[in-house]
Amino acid sequence: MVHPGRGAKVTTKLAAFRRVGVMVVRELALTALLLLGVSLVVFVILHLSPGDPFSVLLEGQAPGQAARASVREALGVPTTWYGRYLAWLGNMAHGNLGTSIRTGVPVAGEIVRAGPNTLYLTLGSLLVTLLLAVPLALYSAWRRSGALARALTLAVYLISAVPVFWLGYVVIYLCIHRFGLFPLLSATAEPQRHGWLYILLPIIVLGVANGTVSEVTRHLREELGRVMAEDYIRTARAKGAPVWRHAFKEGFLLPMTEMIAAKMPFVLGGAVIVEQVFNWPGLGRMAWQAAQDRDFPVIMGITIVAAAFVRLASLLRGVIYAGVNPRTATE
Amino acid sequence: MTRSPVLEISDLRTYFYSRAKQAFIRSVDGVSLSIARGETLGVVGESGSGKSVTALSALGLIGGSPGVITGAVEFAGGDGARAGGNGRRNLLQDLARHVTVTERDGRIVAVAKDEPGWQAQVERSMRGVRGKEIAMIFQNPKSSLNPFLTVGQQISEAIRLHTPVKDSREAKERAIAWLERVHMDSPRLRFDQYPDGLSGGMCQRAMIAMALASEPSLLIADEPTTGLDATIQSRIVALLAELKSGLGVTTLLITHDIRVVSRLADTVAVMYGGTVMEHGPARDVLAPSVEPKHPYTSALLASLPSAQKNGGPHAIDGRLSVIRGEVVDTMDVPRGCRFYARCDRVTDTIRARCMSQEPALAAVTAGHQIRCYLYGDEPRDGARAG
Amino acid sequence: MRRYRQAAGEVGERRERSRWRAATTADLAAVGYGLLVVALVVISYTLGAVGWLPDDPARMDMARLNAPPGPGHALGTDFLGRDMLSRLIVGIQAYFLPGLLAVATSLALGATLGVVAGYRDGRAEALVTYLSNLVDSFPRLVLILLVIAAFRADIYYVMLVVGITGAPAIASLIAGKIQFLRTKSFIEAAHVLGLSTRVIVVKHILWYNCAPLLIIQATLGMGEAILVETSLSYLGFGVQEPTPSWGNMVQAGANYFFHGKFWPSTAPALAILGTILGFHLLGDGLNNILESKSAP
Amino acid sequence: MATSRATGRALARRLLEVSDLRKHYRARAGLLAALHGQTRSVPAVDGVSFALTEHETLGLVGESGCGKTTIGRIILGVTRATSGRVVFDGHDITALPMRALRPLRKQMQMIFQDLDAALNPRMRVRDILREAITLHERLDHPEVTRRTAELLDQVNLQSGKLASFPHELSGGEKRRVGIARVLAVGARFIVADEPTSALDVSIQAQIVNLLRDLQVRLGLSYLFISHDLEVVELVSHRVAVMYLGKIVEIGPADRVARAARHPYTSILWSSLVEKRSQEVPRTGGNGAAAWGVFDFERPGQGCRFAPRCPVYEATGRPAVCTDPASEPPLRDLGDGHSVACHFPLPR
Repeated sequence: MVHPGRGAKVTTKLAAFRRVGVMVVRELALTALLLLGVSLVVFVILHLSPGDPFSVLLEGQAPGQAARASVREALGVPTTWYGRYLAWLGNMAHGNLGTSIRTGVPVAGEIVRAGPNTLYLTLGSLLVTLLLAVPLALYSAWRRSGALARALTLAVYLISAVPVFWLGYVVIYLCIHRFGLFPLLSATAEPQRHGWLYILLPIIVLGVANGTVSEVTRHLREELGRVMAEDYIRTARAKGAPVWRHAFKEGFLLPMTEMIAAKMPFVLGGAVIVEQVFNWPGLGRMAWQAAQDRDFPVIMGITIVAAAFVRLASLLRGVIYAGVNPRTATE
Repeated sequence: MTRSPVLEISDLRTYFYSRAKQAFIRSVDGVSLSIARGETLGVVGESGSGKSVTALSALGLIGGSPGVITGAVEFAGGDGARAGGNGRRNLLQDLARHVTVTERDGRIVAVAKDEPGWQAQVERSMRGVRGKEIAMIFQNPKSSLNPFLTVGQQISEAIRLHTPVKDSREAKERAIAWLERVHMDSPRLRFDQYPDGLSGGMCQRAMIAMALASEPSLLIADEPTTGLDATIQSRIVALLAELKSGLGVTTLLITHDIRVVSRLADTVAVMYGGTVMEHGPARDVLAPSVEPKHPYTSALLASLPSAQKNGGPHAIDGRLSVIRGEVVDTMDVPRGCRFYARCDRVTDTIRARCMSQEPALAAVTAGHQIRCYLYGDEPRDGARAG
Repeated sequence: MRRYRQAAGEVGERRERSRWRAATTADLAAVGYGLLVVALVVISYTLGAVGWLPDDPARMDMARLNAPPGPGHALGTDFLGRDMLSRLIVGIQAYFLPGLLAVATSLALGATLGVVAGYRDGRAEALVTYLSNLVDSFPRLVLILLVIAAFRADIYYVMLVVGITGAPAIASLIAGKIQFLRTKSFIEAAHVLGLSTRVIVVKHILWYNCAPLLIIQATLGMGEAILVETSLSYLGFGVQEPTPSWGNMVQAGANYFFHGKFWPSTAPALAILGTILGFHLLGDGLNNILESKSAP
Repeated sequence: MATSRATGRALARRLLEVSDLRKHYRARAGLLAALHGQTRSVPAVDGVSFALTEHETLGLVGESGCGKTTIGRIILGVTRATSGRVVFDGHDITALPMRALRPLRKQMQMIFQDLDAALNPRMRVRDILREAITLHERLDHPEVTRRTAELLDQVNLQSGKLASFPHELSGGEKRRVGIARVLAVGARFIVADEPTSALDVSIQAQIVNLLRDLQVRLGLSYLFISHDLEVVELVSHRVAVMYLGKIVEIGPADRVARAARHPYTSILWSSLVEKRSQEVPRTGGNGAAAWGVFDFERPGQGCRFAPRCPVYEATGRPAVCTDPASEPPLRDLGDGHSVACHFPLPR
């Protein structure tokens, strides 16, 4: 009773924290559930495919029915589909994604080795996309009907329609053949003059031409426009407060987070092509090679890792939403 | 009117443009109003009468397409009053520089407006006025508060922006004092709550606290009770009445609820179809059987269910007296009187004028003006009275 | 300066202009370009299907390899001296029918899921949300590579995947539309009136309120399908040489790109760019005109 | 006039009978709460009973969240009741499956608060009406045209509006089309959920008159749900006042409005006067204090109005008011006037 106000304050703050906590736990549970679903989808695809690649995954790469049967007996491999699924899931839980058919190397190790390269590429490209889209969105939200805004909008559409592989060639030609900035080598080679530029090139190419720039711009502009028309922004203007301070969370932060989470799969998909063009030793190139060779343990592992990555971005979005927006947190 | 006006709006026009119909929506079409210091002016009207747009235009809160196109808003804030009435300035200064209006047959048919230039100009002239000198509360209090900030943060922000109090702890204490002032229960608890956790009535109290916290010279209350429950409405009205007598803050009260106006306002302006039909002391304008009165005002009062209950003049067998027809479409404003099509008091002597030319707002007694040929002779373009 | 002009004529009986007449020039231009592209694609597809071509796409003109546009070959030749224009026209075969399949799959699946999510609440809605999230978890191209590895590089399998992965977006749009009608008590009012669920869903929701939305999504979906097909052909999983596809044409021309012969790979790239741009502009232009909030 | 109407009603048939209606919404608890096994259920309607005779208007008033709209929705079968019975013209609606309700739709209809509820934004007025007219019976084209014209005449709508789309109509016109659509199927009992709240004052009066005219001409019965006390008082024969899911007072309109026996009713109607008159009786500044915070989700123990009740305060907080075992039942005071209060106000 000494400080009723302070006690009350503590409880409301605590309640807010708890609400965010509950939200985060729920997001985590949802992520786990979705990853389970992802694994099931992958399992079903492989299970249905001709040639029974799934047996190979569990039983090794012994050729011939008789040899496999003996392996099955020796290892105690389950024969029902759900038994196989669970066994496979158990393997994955232990970090065992099988071995590559082509090279015989454990897939998990390969993914760990190539993964960071793709991570740089995708995160960097997302950054480039945002660096491109955000100023454009802000400008066209501000000058919606200006001539320059219209021209920029058209330019964004144009950029989004450019085939990323062709843009890759153009950039390589310009930088390497025309201006001779550096020799054509892969990123794993020893440091080169302008080597950093070579790492930047695919990032820029994928960031510009992953096909999402126009959608990201449009979404940011529309959300900002919508929020600027909200009643509470009018209140902020009427009280002479800086509008940006009031519009930032709902008009900028949330749509940004949303776009990062929503466009992650597109950028990952684009990475497959860009890694091919630039000879970039990442997961995308691995996936391409694996599809070429029907090396399904590899492509399976990559699919699951990529999906997990997408879910991670969504999880991040969920956490930011929970932290920023008390409304969703109270639901 | 002996006291000097705090706010004087003259010949304000705010238009919008419908692309689909290629026509102007003449939301505010030549409105003149003035509010004396310490007075409460109630602006009543149905939806589409332009009452809210008038207030938003005066604060420069209307966006383009094309928005405010003519008029002046003279404002004399707190400093101006101390300096002896010389602090008056036009908030819509230089409007004519940014807007070109083309008239044909006395009617605006085209507008060219430099929107970015005008917006920049508005922001300049409103600096130090919005929130500080003129504060505003809105209808839909729940959506008018920022859902991402606590009630306390929003009130403290107003205090730190507009009063000498800059220290956050001190601002908090001030904010809590204001929450107490508007009878928010457990103000310290509410300070840290988000608007979503509060009921509509509590949100409106918070809005009022936020508006008053900067100690403005003028409070604009735009439909402060709309959308709230009956018992809550009467609480908010009681609060506004209490603040009026306690703080004596000059108030522009905008509402469609005649009951609220009759409780709170000293003077009343009745708006219809984008213009002021009648302007005068509340007791003369709103008393059901006092004449003279604009036909619209008397018909509006008679159509209220309460008029019916109290044995109003038009009550016959439980049917409400009605104003026939539809509310005038501000996209299709007639050349004559806006109310002519629904008016049941047109006489043969004035009919021709009613149809062809809009009457002027003419004084019938000191401080009471009516826009009707029944009481005045001049058409609108003649000498403007008042 | 923005100008606003009242249309001539006295007030009163002025009818509202249709959404098309009230549309901005920019939107109309976008739709116009889009329709042009669609027409070109359809005509070219038909020409390719019946074999009316300027030249035999397989005939090699060894005298003119990697030629720029000029007489004889309106759009030049590729690295084997084959006529570029004919190959571009024939290349449409690679994505046209598969793309339609993908769009049809997306629409059917998306509409069903959207109606379920918007119309029923509780468990069904949660399930649809889960399925949408699940589908959205897979990077489209990676999932396609998985399917290719598991089955074979068949364009129809691939387009089925494209169709399925396109469904969640449509589902959420339709669910949102239904939600909007719900807030207006429209669906309840229809129920109370005595309309059957089937009539409400098919006639009132899908036909009257979602038709423009579905057309727009079909347009955007076709753009996506073209993008996927060309990407796959580029990666070597689509149509194989010597049958032309825009993707494998870019790929084939790429080897000569670095020797300064830009045209063989740039021509199909520009075709891709112009076509995808057309479908995107058409979709977004239609969206601005038909689905904007100011014009209901 | 009023008395003759009342005696006439006594002979009239009972059209609708609602008994002990309950609707509990399951509060959406978080994942953690679900793990703890805490499921709260929120009563929106908590044991409501009333009856409606033919040609009668029963007004249902109360603040938002008191459950009045839920009752209307349950009667129309839009929402399912948790328990209780709704008997319409001898049919137990709560027992019927959704599909079997459809024949009854011909007789009972609803006017929704939202003006756009009845209006498909992409259909013309003509098509909207035709759909309703041909819904329950097959009619040929001239017959539909004749019926459409008749409906337009009934709701005073110009025939020129038939070609309009809903967004081209004014609020009053939208409301008229909505009413015409309800009449088109031949309804004789109408639940009117806030039919005037979205309209302007001058248009409100037109619609109120229209509803009254239709009642006389077509012999309709209304359940008139509204928060606008003055309108309800004007159009209703009887009025029921709801507070947090329960009816606290029901009786003839003038008795409820002028001689309320429940403190809540009295406060509701006096709030109208307070808002209007400048000479408010300043009751010792207890204004704000008497109106404590209240929680819709958990009504208090015993009488649910006790936490806000001035009588409870004035009589020294008697224990019976907050005794969980003695929630006041609706007691008949004669003349069809009932009140649920331990200490009804004196007459």
